[in-house]
Amino acid sequence: MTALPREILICTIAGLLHDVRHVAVGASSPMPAAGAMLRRALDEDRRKVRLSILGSVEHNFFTNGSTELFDSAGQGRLDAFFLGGGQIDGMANVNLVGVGTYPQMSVRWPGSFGSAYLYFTVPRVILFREEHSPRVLVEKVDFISAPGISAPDTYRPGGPVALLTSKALFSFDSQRPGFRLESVHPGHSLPEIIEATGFTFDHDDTPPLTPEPDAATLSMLRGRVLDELSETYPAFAAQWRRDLAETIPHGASA
Amino acid sequence: MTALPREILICTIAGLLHDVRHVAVGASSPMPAAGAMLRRALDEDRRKVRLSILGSVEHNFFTNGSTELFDSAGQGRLDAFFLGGGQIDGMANVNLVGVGTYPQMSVRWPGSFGSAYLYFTVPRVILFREEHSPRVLVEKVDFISAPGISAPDTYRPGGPVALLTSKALFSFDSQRPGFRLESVHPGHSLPEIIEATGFTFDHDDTPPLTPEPDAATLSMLRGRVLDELSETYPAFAAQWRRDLAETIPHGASA
Amino acid sequence: MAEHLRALASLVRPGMSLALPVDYAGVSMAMTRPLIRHGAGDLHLVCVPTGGLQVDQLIGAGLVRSVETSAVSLGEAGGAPRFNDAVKKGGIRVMDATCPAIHAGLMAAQKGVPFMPMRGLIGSDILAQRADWQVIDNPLETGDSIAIIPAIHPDIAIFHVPMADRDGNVWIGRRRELAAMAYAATQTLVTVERIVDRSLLADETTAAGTLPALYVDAVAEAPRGAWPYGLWGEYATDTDEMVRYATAARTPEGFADYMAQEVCA
Amino acid sequence: MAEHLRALASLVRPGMSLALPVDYAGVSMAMTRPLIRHGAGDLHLVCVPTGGLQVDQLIGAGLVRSVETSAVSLGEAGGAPRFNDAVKKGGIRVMDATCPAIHAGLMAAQKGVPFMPMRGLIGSDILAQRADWQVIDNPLETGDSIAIIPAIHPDIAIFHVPMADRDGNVWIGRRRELAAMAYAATQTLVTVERIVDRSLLADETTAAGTLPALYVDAVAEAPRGAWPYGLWGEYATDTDEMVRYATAARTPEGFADYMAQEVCA
Repeated sequence: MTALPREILICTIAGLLHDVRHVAVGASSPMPAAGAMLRRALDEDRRKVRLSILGSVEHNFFTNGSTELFDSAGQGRLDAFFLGGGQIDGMANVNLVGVGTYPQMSVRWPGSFGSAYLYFTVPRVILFREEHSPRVLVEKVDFISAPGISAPDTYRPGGPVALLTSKALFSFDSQRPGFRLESVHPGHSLPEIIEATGFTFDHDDTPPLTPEPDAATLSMLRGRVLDELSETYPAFAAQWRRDLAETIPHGASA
Repeated sequence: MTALPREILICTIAGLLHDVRHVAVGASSPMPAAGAMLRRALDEDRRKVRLSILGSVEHNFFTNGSTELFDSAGQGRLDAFFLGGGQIDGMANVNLVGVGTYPQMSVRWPGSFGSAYLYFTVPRVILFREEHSPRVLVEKVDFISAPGISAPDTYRPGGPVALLTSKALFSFDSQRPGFRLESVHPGHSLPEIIEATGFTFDHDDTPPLTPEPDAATLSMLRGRVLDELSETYPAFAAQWRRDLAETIPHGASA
Repeated sequence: MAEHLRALASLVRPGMSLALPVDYAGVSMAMTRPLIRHGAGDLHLVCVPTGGLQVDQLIGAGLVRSVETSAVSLGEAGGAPRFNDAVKKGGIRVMDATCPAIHAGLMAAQKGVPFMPMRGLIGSDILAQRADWQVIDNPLETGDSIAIIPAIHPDIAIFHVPMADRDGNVWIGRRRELAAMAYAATQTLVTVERIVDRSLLADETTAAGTLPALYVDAVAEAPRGAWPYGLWGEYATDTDEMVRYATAARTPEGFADYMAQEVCA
Repeated sequence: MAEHLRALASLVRPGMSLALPVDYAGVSMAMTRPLIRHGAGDLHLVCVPTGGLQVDQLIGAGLVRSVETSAVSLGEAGGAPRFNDAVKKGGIRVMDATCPAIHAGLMAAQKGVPFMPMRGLIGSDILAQRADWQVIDNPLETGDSIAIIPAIHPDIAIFHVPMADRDGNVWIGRRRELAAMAYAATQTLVTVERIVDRSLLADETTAAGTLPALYVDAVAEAPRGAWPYGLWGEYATDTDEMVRYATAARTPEGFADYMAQEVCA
C-alpha cells in the first residue's frame, strides 16, 4: 500500500500527539481531526485520548459554553492544539489578522480567535498549514496575533513544538530560538523547501524523509478513522475515498 | 383586628421594601420572607417583585449555583437584603463571627456568610434582629464581619438603611453617621429602648409609634402570605396560626 | 410575529453596544432585518467571541461604528465580505481581541468588578493595539506580568434559543456564554423557536439549562430564527444559503439585492 | 459499595486540601466515615462557601489542620459543636472568608489566573485577618481600591449528586458550584445515587446540567449518600437526625459514641 500525501500528514500529526490525554481541534480542520482520531484509535487499549472539535456538536463534550476550552487550557487540562496562520515567521510568530499595516490592512483575515491565549497555555501547539510558500512562511509577520516566544517574566507553560506543511515537518526550539527541519515529505527536496520558506531554519545536509505509515496504521486510518471523520467532515472524507479508489489498483486489498 | 407583634414587624418590613424589584432573604428568616411575600402581594397589579430565599428549592430561581446571588448583587440586580448579626454597633458594623478576641473567641458563631460583600453592593440592606438588648446592640463590635460605612475610595453602592428589632425601627444615615429612632413598636417606650441599646442614637423627644397595618393589609397577610409562607416555614406558620386562633375572639372575621 | 420582532428591535437606540453570540451558539438571525429596518445606527458590536453573518449584514447596512471581536468570518463559506470591505476602507473601527479576553470582559461585568486578569496576550499586537487593556505586575508574585481586561457592559444582548416559557425564562442548554452575555448586559432580547406552557424552572432537569427571567427583558417567537445558521439540537446550518450570501455580498450592490429579497427559511 | 467508597477515600493523603460543598448543594456524607476510617489527617478544608455536618465530623475526628470558610453551622440544628469547640481551644486554624471570596478564589483557579479582584471586604476584619489577601489600587481608575483574592487550588473536591453515566460524566443540575470545585481541583471524587446506562451527554437536555468526565477522577454509587442532608430533586434533609447529632456532639465523648454507631440512612 502506498500512502496518499494527506495520509502521511495525518500519520505525522498522530505521531506528534504521542502521549496526549486531551487534544482540541479548531473548526474546519479535517486533517488535524483525523490525526487526533488516529491517535485515539492507536492508543485505545492503553489510555483514553479525549478529542474536542470546536463548533462540533458531536465531538464536543464541553457543557460550560465556549469559554470552557480556554478554561481547561488555563487549568492545564489541554495537552495539544493546532494553529494555522495566514503568516508564520521564523520566530514562530503567527498572524491571523491580515497583510499590510494595521488597522486598514490590504488583506483582512477573520482574526486571531483564541490564539493569543492558547499559544501561551497549551504545552504542545502544532502549527499546521498545508500551503508552504514564501507568502505564508515569512521572515517577519505583519501582525503578531500570538508570539512564538516570550520574555522570562511572562507566564508561558505552552507554545509551539512543530510546524507541519505539505512539504515538510519542522520542530521549534524556543531556547535558540528557531525552527529546525526534521524531515522532508516524499516527493519534496531540501532545495525546494529552502526556496519555499521565507525564513532561515536549521537543517541537516541530508534531512531524513518523513516516514510513511505501516500497513496496520494505514488500514486503521482508511477504516475506522475515515468512518469517524465522515460524520464531521463528510465532504473531505468523500474526496479522500474517491482518491483512494483511483489510486489503489483494482483488486488490491485496502 | 389587632395585629400581633410579629405582624407589625412583617408589615414594617414590607414598608421598607417599597419599590424593590428583587429582594433576597437568607435561610431561616421567616419574618423577612413574610415581609417580602407581603410586598409582592401588595404590588402584584403594579409590578413583579422577585423573591429569592437562600437554600430554598422552591423560592430560588437561580440556575448558576450559589455564586449567582452574589453575581446578581454585583450587577446591580438585587435591591434589598436582610442581615442579622450577633452584634451590631452604632456605626452599623455587623459581627457574625464571635465574642472576645479573634481568633480564639470565647463564643464562636458560624461566620460572616456573604455579609462582607452584600453589605457593600445591595442598595437597601435591612438589619433585622428581634433581640433588642445591650448584648446585641453594642457600642463597638468585637469583630467586623462587614463595616457599616466606608472611606470615599471604597466602591460602595450599598449599605444599611434601617435596623428593625422587636422594640423599634431605626434608620441609618451613612453621612452623619449613625442611627436615628424612627418609631417605637406598640407596648414599648423611649426610655426602655435607650436602656436596651448599647450605642447612642438620634431620636425625637416623643418618637412616633410604629403604625399597625390596616385591615386590608392584615387580611392579605393572614390569608395569602401565611399560606405562601407555610410552604417554606411550616413550623413558623403553624405557630402563627395557633397564636391567631388564641388572640382573635371567636366569631370575629379573620 | 414580525410585529413582535419589530418591537424588540425598537429597543435598540443609536450608539448602543450590542452583544451577539458566536455562529453555533444561537444567533438571532430573525432579528437582523428588523434591526436594519428599525435603522438605529452608530452601533458598537461585541462578538461573543466571534462574529459571522449577522455582524456582516449589520455592517453592510451601515449601522455599525465599531466591532470588538476575536474574528469575523462566514466559516465554511469563507471571509465576511462586508466586514472585510469596511476594514479595508476604514469604515469601521475593529477592536481586535482573542476569544478568552472577550469572555473575561463579560465575566468582569458578571462579577461586578472593573477588570479580570488574563494569561497570554503579552507580546502580541492584539495587546499592543488595545489602549484599553493594561499589563500590571502580579501583586502576589514578583517578576510576573499579567494582562488585565476591563469589564464589558453591553447595552443589549440578542440571541436565539429553542424555547422560553410564559414567565420569560429561556432555555440555553449548555450554551452558557448566552447566560454570560445576559448577566453582563443591561437588557437582553431573546427570540425562540417556540414558547412552552410548562415552567422551565419547575423541574431540575430543564432548570439546569435555563436562564431565569430576571435577566430577560423581551422574548419573541421566531421559528427557524437562526436560519441560515443552525441551532443546536434543532436544525443544521444551511450551507448553500451561506454560500449564496457570501457570493452576493462581494459587492455593495449584490449585498443590497440580497437583503432586499424576502426571506424564507 | 463500601469498598468503592474506601477506594475513593484512599486517594486522600495527609496534608491535602479538600473542597466540600455547602449543605444544600450535594454533600457526600457517605464519604465521611470512609475518610475517617482511612485516617489521612492534617487536612485543609475549603468550604464552598460554607460548611456543616461533614466539616464538623472531620474536625471532631481530629483530621483537620485548618478550614477556609464563610461559616460552619448545622443550620436549623444550631451551631457546629466540634467546630466551635476546636476554635475555642485553638485546635484548628480558621481562615474566615465571605462566600463570594471563596467563589472568586475557585474562579481564579478555573481561569488559570493567579487572582481575582473582588468588591466589598475593605474595612472588614475578615480582610484584616487574611494575610494572603491584598488590596490594590484599581489600575483602570485612580482613587479606587479593590481587594484581590488568590486562586484556590484544592487537591481534591468531593461531592454527591443524583447520577453518573458509565463514562464518568456526572449530573450536577443547576448546582454549578460543583463544577467550579471540579474545575479548580486537581482531582474530583463523586458519589451518586445511581449510575445510569444512557450517556448524559447524548442529548442537550441532560448535557446542560452535566459535568464532563474530563474533570471526574472517580465515581462510586452511594444511595441516599447525602443523608442526613437532603439532595435536590431527590429527598429532604432529615432534621431529626441533624438534631440528634447536634445534641450528641456537644461533648467529645458524645461525638465518639455517635460516630461509632452503624449508619442507616
